[in-house]
Amino acid sequence: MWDMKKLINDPEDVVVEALRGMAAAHPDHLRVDLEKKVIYRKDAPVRGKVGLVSGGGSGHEPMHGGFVGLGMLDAACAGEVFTSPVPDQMMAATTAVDGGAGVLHIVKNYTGDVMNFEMAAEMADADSGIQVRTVVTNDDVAVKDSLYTAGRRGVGVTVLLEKIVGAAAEQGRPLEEIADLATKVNESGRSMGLALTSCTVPSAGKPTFELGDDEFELGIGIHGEPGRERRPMASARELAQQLVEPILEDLPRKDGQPVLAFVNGMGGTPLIEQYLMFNEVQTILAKADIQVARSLVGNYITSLEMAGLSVTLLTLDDDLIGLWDAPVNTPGLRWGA
Amino acid sequence: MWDMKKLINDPEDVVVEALRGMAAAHPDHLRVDLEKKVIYRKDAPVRGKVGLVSGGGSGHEPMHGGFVGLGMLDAACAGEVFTSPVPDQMMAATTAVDGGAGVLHIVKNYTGDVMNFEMAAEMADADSGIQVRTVVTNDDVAVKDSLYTAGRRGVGVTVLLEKIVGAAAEQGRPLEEIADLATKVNESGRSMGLALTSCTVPSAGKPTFELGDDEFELGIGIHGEPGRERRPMASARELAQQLVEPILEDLPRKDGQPVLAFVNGMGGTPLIEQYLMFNEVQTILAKADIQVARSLVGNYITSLEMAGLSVTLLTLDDDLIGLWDAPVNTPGLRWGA
Amino acid sequence: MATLDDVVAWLRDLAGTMKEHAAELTELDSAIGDADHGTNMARGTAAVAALLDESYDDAAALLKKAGMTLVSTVGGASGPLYGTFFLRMAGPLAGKEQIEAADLGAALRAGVEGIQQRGKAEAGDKTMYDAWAPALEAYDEAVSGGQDVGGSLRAAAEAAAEGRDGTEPLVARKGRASYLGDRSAGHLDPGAASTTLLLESAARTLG
Amino acid sequence: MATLDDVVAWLRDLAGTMKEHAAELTELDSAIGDADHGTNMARGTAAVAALLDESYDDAAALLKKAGMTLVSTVGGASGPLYGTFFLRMAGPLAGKEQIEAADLGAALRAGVEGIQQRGKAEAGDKTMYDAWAPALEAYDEAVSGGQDVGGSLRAAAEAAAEGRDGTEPLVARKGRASYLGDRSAGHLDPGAASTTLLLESAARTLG
Ligand SMILES: Nc1ncnc2c1ncn2[C@@H]1O[C@H](COP(=O)(O)OP(=O)(O)O)[C@@H](O)[C@H]1O
Ligand SMILES: Nc1ncnc2c1ncn2[C@@H]1O[C@H](COP(=O)(O)OP(=O)(O)O)[C@@H](O)[C@H]1O
Ligand SMILES: [Mg+2]
Ligand SMILES: [Mg+2]
Ligand SMILES: [Mg+2]
Ligand SMILES: [Mg+2]
Repeated sequence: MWDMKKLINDPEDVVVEALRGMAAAHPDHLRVDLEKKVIYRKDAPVRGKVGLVSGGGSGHEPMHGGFVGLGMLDAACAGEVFTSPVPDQMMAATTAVDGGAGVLHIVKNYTGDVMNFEMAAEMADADSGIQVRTVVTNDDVAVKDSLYTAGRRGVGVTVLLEKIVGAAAEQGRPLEEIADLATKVNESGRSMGLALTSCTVPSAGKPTFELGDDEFELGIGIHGEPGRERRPMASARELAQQLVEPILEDLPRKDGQPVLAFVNGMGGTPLIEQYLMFNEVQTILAKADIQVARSLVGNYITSLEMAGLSVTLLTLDDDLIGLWDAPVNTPGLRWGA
Repeated sequence: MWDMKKLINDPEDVVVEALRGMAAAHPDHLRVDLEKKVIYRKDAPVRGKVGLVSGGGSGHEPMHGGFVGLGMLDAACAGEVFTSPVPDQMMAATTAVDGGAGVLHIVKNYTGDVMNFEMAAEMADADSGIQVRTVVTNDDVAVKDSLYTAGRRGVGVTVLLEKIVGAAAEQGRPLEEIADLATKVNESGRSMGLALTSCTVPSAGKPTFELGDDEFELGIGIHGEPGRERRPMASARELAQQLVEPILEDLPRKDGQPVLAFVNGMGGTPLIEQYLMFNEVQTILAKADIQVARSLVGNYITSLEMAGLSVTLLTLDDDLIGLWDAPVNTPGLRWGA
Repeated sequence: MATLDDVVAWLRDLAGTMKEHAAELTELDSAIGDADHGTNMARGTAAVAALLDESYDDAAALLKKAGMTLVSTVGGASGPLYGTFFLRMAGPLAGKEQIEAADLGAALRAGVEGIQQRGKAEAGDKTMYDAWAPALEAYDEAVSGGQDVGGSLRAAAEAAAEGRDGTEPLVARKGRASYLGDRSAGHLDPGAASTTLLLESAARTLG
Repeated sequence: MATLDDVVAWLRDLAGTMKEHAAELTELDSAIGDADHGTNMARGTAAVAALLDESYDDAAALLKKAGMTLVSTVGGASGPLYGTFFLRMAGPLAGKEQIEAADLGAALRAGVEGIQQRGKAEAGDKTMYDAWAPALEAYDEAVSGGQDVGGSLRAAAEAAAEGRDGTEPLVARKGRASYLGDRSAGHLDPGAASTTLLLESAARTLG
């Protein structure tokens, strides 16, 4: 009867049951609206603070629900697995977290996410008069001809942006400044990912694609979709090169500017391999005379159990470094608090 | 040429290259001796504090290296993948972290780990006169007839013990007290794990065992070894029952005592499923009238890319709760600092 | 000529159709997307079917409710698109007890304009619009030729199916499939397939 | 009779043997352990082979160095066990330029006692001891029967191989395989297999 290697009950209940688990595991951090599938910071709305709302399909945990808390998001809307949430959720979240200073929607650039957040912003504006600004992240350099596509996807930079902009909101910066900062962070970062295996969407019940033992997908997104290109499997050293090179070609950065290097596991790649890859990335950057001032290694924006990895580089300045270092207290990212 | 789905270069270099990555990613936390393969807390030895040394085979990341830092370990010895480290490493670590108050060795109960740490303790004593005490964790209820086996394995409790005892050492408690506390934590916790897939040791190049699509291994350790029993795959609800029941049968706990519930991913199980399982565990405990006072959900003691999960329950008292809540600042576990 | 009852029958049939074809649509979405289109459509149309026991003033009111329900239950790209389609269909039908072939034509056109406004797809982008555009044309032509609602919808469904098949060689320029670049060629667009199913269901029930 | 040079030849042959059989030993360890025994033994004996270009006072000095090297390069259960074996072998051979069959017998016995002290395994626990115990006995018997070093080692290796094969039906009571309970039956013990290889290598080189 059970022939899917997943720790679930009914595929239809995966998201709500996981949200129950999150609520139970983080009673001090989170309040979860199980009906609307929105995860709130326990003390939302925070008076006078710009509210940060993000959301997207589930299956990318800890993103976004795991990034709700002090110094990061005020609310995260959880869609079905790999399916963007719906405007009702975003409207509810927007209303609940507005502390009088307006709300920023952080949206990853996927047609579905963009359209649903668009509808929510239209409705929020019409219904409640809450000031809503939107940033759409699109850092994925795998998508090249953005004229002939839905544009670059939002991937790793989203995590960094939520942290940095969250810290700025915590400082009490106003909505316009927050929105501009978000745009700046998005424009300062680039990402590239690869997959060694596919993943299985619970309701589909089998892997989204099949990959030979001796090949990998280069230029993947985070929805288990095939990548831009299938290439022959190679050493960590060569793979790191294939990820970092296209990022560096496109990364806005002046000589001497340091970067934040983010090596992200897609869910099924062991941490030991992620650290090994971080070593390769760091070596490439050192050779290019690029200082890694801050770093992050781990599973932060995932595709269920996909084996694979993405690299994100973010060009830093003093403001961004200060905001990165500021306290954060969420289930998925925590320091200084 | 490459037909292994691993982000590595040469299987022989996996551990040292990953250590390089750890050193590069955590320059503020860690100092890494690449030759001896020992990860040190940046400011070790801490004068007057009992030094905490652990170690074991690699492939369980973040354990142990990711638990080095304030409020947890002073040093972690990294063996080859799934192979216990050697006495040289432990002796070097012991000498380097002794701040004059003696050193506790935290050893998981596997024949290899125990024998190697034993030899190290003998040599440390003979060579340097450093006071060494040892705690051997053995919380795995899957191993029943401990008279006819190498005894219960050390699994999830090891993580909790390193955190709790680390906090006590930070408070300046003396070695004897630290050793007794470690024994108490070990005796207060029980674990049980299951695997949905095997994992591939890099030097072996193929999965350690094969498992049908409709079955799972119950009662696994953390070395990719097969479990006690192969059972038909079932729903999360039923699997949680099969993990929690044997734990509760064996857990030393008086009515009314709260527990820490720890749901641990084995490396290849997505966080969404871990939270879903936490919900099931929490539901079972609520029905049994057991209060979950603290919890931990995530990949903390892993078996490379194995899909699977373990549950650990630890009976708490006020001292343990206070020590659990105390600040910790390591790459793998961090709060309050 | 179609009535409120026919529209109820359509939406009920639609839920059954999507459920039946969910695996097939998800399979198409696995090849060039993220393996959720069938589940999304089945979930959304099932939520619409749950509305059908209530009573409505007219078909327009029901279609509006259906559109809102799709928006708030489907998610992804298809949720806002199909949701908008039904919301916009309602306009030209407001207050009509009897829906003539021309009325339905106006409603379909309004709906498809809504899809275009939201999604900004053009012909040949390998989206559901590649099924909708020829379907609209065929529908209008059939009406001009004197066909009734049923006949016109059958013509539209046939044209949609051709449009759907025509997406196979295309390289996607909109939606998730566009990330695949040239690799998107050689596969049917899942949204064009669900659009065809939707029109076939309409032809069966609004006749 | 064997000399320091023979022992050098043995340890060189041993490294080659373990390298050659690494995959096989790891395969055995996959079935009832953690898939590292071959890699562990190959790594450790290669480290020992790297010592062989230096010069040593006698076989005892070399064996001691080999033991220490195994302890500090193998890890796992087999590292301390084989390491202790070589360290203890050194004792009875100290100062001897010519190793007679009886000397080697005493050395082997001391080594195996070391394994027992460390690992506390008994006969039938499905460990390397199940190869060592009959090997020791056969060795002594051969010596009593007037065999030289080579002949006695050949007898020992044959007995070890039988002991190794005898581990197959056993349920493990020591080491990692014991966690498998009854499932450990039906597989050879990897350590008993490497012990047999070690003795076969000795028989080839110390003759
Ligand atoms: N911009 C667009 N305009 C029209 N249709 C689109 C657009 N983007 C995507 N689609 C349609 O949506 C379908 C995918 O729907 P679905 O899988 O439910 O959402 P998602 O792509 O968010 O997973 C595609 O097959 C395509 O027909
Ligand atoms: N207590 C023991 N006494 C003797 N031999 C043992 C003992 N425990 C394990 N062994 C031997 O060690 C072998 C496994 O070695 P290895 O795989 O290198 O180490 P590990 O089990 O730590 O992975 C077993 O096959 C067995 O022969
Ligand atoms: Mg989707
Ligand atoms: Mg081992
Ligand atoms: Mg889709
Ligand atoms: Mg082993």
